Amino acid sequence: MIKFNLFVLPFSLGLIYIVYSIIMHYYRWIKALPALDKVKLSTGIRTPSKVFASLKEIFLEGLIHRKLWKRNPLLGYMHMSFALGWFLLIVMGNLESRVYHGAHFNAPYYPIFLKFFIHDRLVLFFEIFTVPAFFRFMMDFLLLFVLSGLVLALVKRKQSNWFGMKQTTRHSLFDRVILTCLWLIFPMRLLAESYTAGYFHGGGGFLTQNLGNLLIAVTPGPAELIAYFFWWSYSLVLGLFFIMMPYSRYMHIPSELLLIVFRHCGIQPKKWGSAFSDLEVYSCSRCGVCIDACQLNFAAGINNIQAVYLIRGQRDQYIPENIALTCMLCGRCQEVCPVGIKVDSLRLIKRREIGSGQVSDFSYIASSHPGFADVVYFAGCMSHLTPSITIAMEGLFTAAGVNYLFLDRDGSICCGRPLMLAGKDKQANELMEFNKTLIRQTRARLLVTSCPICYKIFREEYNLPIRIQHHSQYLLDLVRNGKIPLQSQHRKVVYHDPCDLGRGGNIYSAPRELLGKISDLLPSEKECANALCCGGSLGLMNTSVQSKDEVTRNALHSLLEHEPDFLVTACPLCKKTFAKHSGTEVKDIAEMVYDAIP
Amino acid sequence: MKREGKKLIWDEYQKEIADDNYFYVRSCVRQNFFPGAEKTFLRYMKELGRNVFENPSHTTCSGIGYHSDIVPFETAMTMVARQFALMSEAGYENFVTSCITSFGLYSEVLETWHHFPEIEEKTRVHLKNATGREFNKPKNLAHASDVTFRLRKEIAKAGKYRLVNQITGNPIRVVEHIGCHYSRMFPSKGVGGAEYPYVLVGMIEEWGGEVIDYPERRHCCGFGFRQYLVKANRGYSISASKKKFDSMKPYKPELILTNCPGCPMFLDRWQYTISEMEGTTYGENSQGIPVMTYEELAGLILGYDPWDLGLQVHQVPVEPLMDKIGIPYDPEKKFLDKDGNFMGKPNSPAFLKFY
Amino acid sequence: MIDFGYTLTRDRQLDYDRGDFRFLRIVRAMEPSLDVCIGCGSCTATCSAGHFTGFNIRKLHTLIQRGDNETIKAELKKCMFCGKCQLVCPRGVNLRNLILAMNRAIEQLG
Amino acid sequence: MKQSVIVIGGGISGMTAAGILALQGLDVTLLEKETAIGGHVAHWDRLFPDRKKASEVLDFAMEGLKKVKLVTGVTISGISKHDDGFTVSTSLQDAGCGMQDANTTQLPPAADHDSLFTASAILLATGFDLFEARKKEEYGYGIYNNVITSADLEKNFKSGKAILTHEGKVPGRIGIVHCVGSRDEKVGNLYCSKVCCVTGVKQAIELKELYPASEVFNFYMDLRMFDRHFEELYYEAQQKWGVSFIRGRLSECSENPDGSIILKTEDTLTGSPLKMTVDLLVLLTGFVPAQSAKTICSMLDLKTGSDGFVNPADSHTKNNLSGINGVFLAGAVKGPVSIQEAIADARAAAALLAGYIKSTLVND
Repeated sequence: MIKFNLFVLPFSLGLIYIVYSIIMHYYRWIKALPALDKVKLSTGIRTPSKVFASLKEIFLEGLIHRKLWKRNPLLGYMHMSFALGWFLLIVMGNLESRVYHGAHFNAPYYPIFLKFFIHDRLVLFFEIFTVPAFFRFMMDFLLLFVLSGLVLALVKRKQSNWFGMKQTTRHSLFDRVILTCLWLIFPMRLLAESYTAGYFHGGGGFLTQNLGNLLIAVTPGPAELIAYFFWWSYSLVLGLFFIMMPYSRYMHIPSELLLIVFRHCGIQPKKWGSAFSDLEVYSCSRCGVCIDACQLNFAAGINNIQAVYLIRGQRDQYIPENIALTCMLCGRCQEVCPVGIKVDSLRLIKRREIGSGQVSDFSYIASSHPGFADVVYFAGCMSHLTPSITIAMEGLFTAAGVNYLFLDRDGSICCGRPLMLAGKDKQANELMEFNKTLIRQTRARLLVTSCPICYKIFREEYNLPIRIQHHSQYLLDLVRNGKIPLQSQHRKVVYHDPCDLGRGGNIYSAPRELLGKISDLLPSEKECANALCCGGSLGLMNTSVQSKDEVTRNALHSLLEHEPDFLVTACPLCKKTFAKHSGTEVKDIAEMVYDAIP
Repeated sequence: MKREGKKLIWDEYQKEIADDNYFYVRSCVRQNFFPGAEKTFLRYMKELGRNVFENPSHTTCSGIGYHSDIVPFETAMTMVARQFALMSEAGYENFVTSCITSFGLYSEVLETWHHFPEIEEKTRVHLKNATGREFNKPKNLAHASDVTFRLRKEIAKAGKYRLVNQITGNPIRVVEHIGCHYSRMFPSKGVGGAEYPYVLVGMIEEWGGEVIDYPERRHCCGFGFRQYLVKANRGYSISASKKKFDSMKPYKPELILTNCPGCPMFLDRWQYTISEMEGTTYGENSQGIPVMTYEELAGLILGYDPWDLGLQVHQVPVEPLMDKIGIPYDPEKKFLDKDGNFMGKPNSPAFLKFY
Repeated sequence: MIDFGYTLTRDRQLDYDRGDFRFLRIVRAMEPSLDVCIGCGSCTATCSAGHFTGFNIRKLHTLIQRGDNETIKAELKKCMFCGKCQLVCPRGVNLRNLILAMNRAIEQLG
Repeated sequence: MKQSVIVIGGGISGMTAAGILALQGLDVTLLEKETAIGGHVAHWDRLFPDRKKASEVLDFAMEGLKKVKLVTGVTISGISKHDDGFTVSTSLQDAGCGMQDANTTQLPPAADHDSLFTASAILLATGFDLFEARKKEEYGYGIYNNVITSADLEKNFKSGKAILTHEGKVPGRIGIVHCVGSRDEKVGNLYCSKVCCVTGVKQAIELKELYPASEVFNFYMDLRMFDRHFEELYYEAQQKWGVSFIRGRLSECSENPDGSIILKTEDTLTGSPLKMTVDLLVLLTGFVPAQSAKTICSMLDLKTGSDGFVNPADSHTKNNLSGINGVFLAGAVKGPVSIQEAIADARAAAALLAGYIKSTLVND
């Protein structure tokens, strides 16, 4: 016969509600998957390696919070104490309840409120090695573990910099209410268990028993009633928490689990709002790590448009337009996101909603046959504003004896990515078709571009049957094959990773290897995946020149720390943007290589 | 509007106008456009005791050809020289033109000769070779409207009517339109200059009317030789006139007074054409805004029979205006020729109310 | 109505007093930097679309400031949105957002 | 004998130069045709580009004049040059000719009879006249009630009177026309008056400050923001105050029945003729050579350029020298200058003149 008391009702109702709610959400997300993704999911969960990988990630990221540990141990510990601590409390509590109750099936509330029902005096220090005492010790230990996290969370509100965070998310009123519930759960449990243990002089562990004895001693009044009040409170905050959870950011806990599974099954983000993007939105814990990563925040003081606010807006079904448009799409936030949410694609979805209806008409483009060549060179619109790059590239093609064709010598038909960044994919496709025809007509086997913006879209959207390289890769190949003789100038250089080449194209080593051959490459504070955006991003729609200048100056400050002779980048837009504010000469990697020909 | 300001400008542009003994040259086109106008000028000049001489062998000044890029300037100067020769031969020194474009051309030629005496000499040689004639330059060059302006007070004094609405007692609201070639090229050659010409204003005010200014007052009437003479370009011509009508409409003008051959023609006829093109009419009761030459108006003021003035060939009927002023006329005689025979009557237009 | 063989021509004059400034209000609210244009024309000169056609972005946003929105409706579609214009603007006019804003105005007002 | 100097012209240039010369211990007489000194600056409210009060600039110049003999209300009736200097005869200005400025509190003593002055050197600082806007007939100044000049507007600012239309309404739309009487062959002035552009921008801002809800349009051919902070002021006018700029010269204007003004111009940036109604039209009138300077120039046989302004001996190296020994030039007598430039130029002229008096460096 399972024991029962009225106060378990709030918890039980809450639990029923949350379980129902999670099942409904899961059902909705899975049902909304496109057919192909459903197939991926059903095969994925039957593939042991994928299941194992999912579980591993769930353990490492969901419970241990590995990424946060890497970021800041205190932050990692705080999150781990909550997640792992609570998880273990539930597991341990269940096991402990079985000690007292042999049945295979327990009422769900029973382990949670076990100490209300069981308060024998078994605990003595010398009895520590008995099974119940072990559990009592463990349960108190875990409670202390969670409470330590709670203390840290309170400290973080005031001293976020200790946790490696300059700014934390500004929460809404509802968020604060449920946060209070969450924070109250464990103190309530502590007080309820302690009073009970103190009143009955037993049943508690090293923490609850001693605290209970102390509390009974110092607080007058009917201890039994006080204990009962706290049990009610404990149940109520738990119940409240569960009922509010589906509407709150804490829904990220169950959502992230499914997201991890989805990802391991190979389900990809879509161009439009989908089950996947919805799941990503629910998986955001609003930890606020993205806020610190955002240059618009720390360099330009724009602090209301970061990923966390975009996602929150998405969940609230209302995203102010400036949140969608004010973003450089540099990818730094998604690089640091502990949940791995592809924020840029979420933002682009919103931009497509804004921009897709607008019509374009490119019927004026009449293309003639470009001619034939082995290598087709597409400089890109921006390179026309930095002629030193195209001159260097033409010089290098000639020096290497390459049969090349400068496709956009007389001005480009834009690659289409700027349109895409504004959410105008359909319009971009029109331009892409023009360019594809031109590129195919050349019968070239290789497409080289000087612009990372073009490079990214050529790679990801064009579906060209030929090889595509950014000139940093191509030049490295030429050098490796001995087509271009080089002589190091031994000038100190710092390399800036363009967003679309680095985070966007995953090209980090080629430019560095190339620069290593011709100069003395200095390290910089933030490089590779952590590299800063130059501030000139075409993704940024509606920000003042002054704000962009702030971003540029801030990035330059970091890049020029070691006083290089040249600031080298591999993007015409970065070059032009930096040149505006840089006291150090800014060069493209192609210029560097061209200058290094003896 | 500060009248004193305008007066200051008018004072700056005073020109000398001879008082008597004029050698008169006619316009090529006016006798077709407004057949009574020149005749009326000669009539009131005579009645006011002025001597005006005409030589039937005078020709076009060729200004219309010159401004249409058909006649070269050398030819035009020689033509002008011949007119001056006729004047000299008749013993006159005061040259009066009926046509604004002629007036402009004579001014331009005289100005050219003034600055380039060698061109004058060359023209004398051309004229001598071609016709055997010689000439003196006129002592005074005036447009017939200048002369009428000079006599405006005498006309008012001798006049039977004033530009006043008999019923309300209010002055008739008149917009004036000056031909482009009157003072645009040489502001000092026109009474009142180019921006606020006084020549017609003076008459209107002297005769009792009220002049109203409107935004497109300076805009071309729409003749603009190249625009009208080539049919394909006539859309520009009519559009220019329409711009003026639209602009003057809110000021409720009751009469448009002009001093150029082309302007009254187009301001009058285009009102009909516009109405037939798009149904738009101007003026009270869709009757159009009457358009008159200064000679016709002077004739009305002096109490001449409107049908002697040729008002029956106006497109926009003048009868409502005459009713307002209280000028009697016999509608029965409107379409009788000078011998009393019926000339025929035009059909009524679709939109413009015909009297 | 009679066909005379010629017709009234459309007046090329911009009548500011009859201008439709609803476009301008939307655009200016979205991108106030519109106001600091000095008409230098560098945006138009560098324009990728302008390389192929008579597309004149400088003139388009000047026209909406004069209350003429008809030209922009016909012309704005030609923009490829590459952003070169913005890169050369000496006054820092945020041209890409300006174009988005003009597109928005067209969407909203038809 | 070589101790006295006559400064002709009591505008900001003359005042500044006289002050510096007095500081050098010279006996300085300042002759002014008006009954008060201060010149055009005395009628101005605030100055570009920093909106400094014109009266503060004048007060500063006044400070230097304590030891200067001020003779106002006189015209120069003759100048004769002799071996050790000049004799200048003056006659009383006809009563009522002077523009008495009620706001000028410091009224220097006016001369009460014709007199003779001798000096070893003369500084000519006769300044300029404002272009008479009436001459640009098609703009309707003096004819249309709601057409005023920049100088009229400035006087209104200075007097603190509300800037209203003739009909007494707050002007909802205001046009400011640049280059009135400048860069215009039609009035015989080919030169640029230089300061009108920035004045137009300054006044546009001031009008917007007064009436934020009103629209202000500047009609310009070029905006010549030549000096420090001018371009920034232009930027501020656009960005902060929403002043609009339309590139196109006003061709003509006319009056509506309600007294508002219709402007016709070409918006050259769109290539279309443009028509606009404004409630108030401000004409930025430029510089013309001072009428009073013409007689003095003929007395001294000074050379003027085709623009009518006095030519210095050399436009680069001797730009304060007249080419006549002992006659120096300062300020707008040589052509359009800003107040800042006039002050600097007057100081330079005074320095050269003092040197001349002390028979040192300059001896042309």
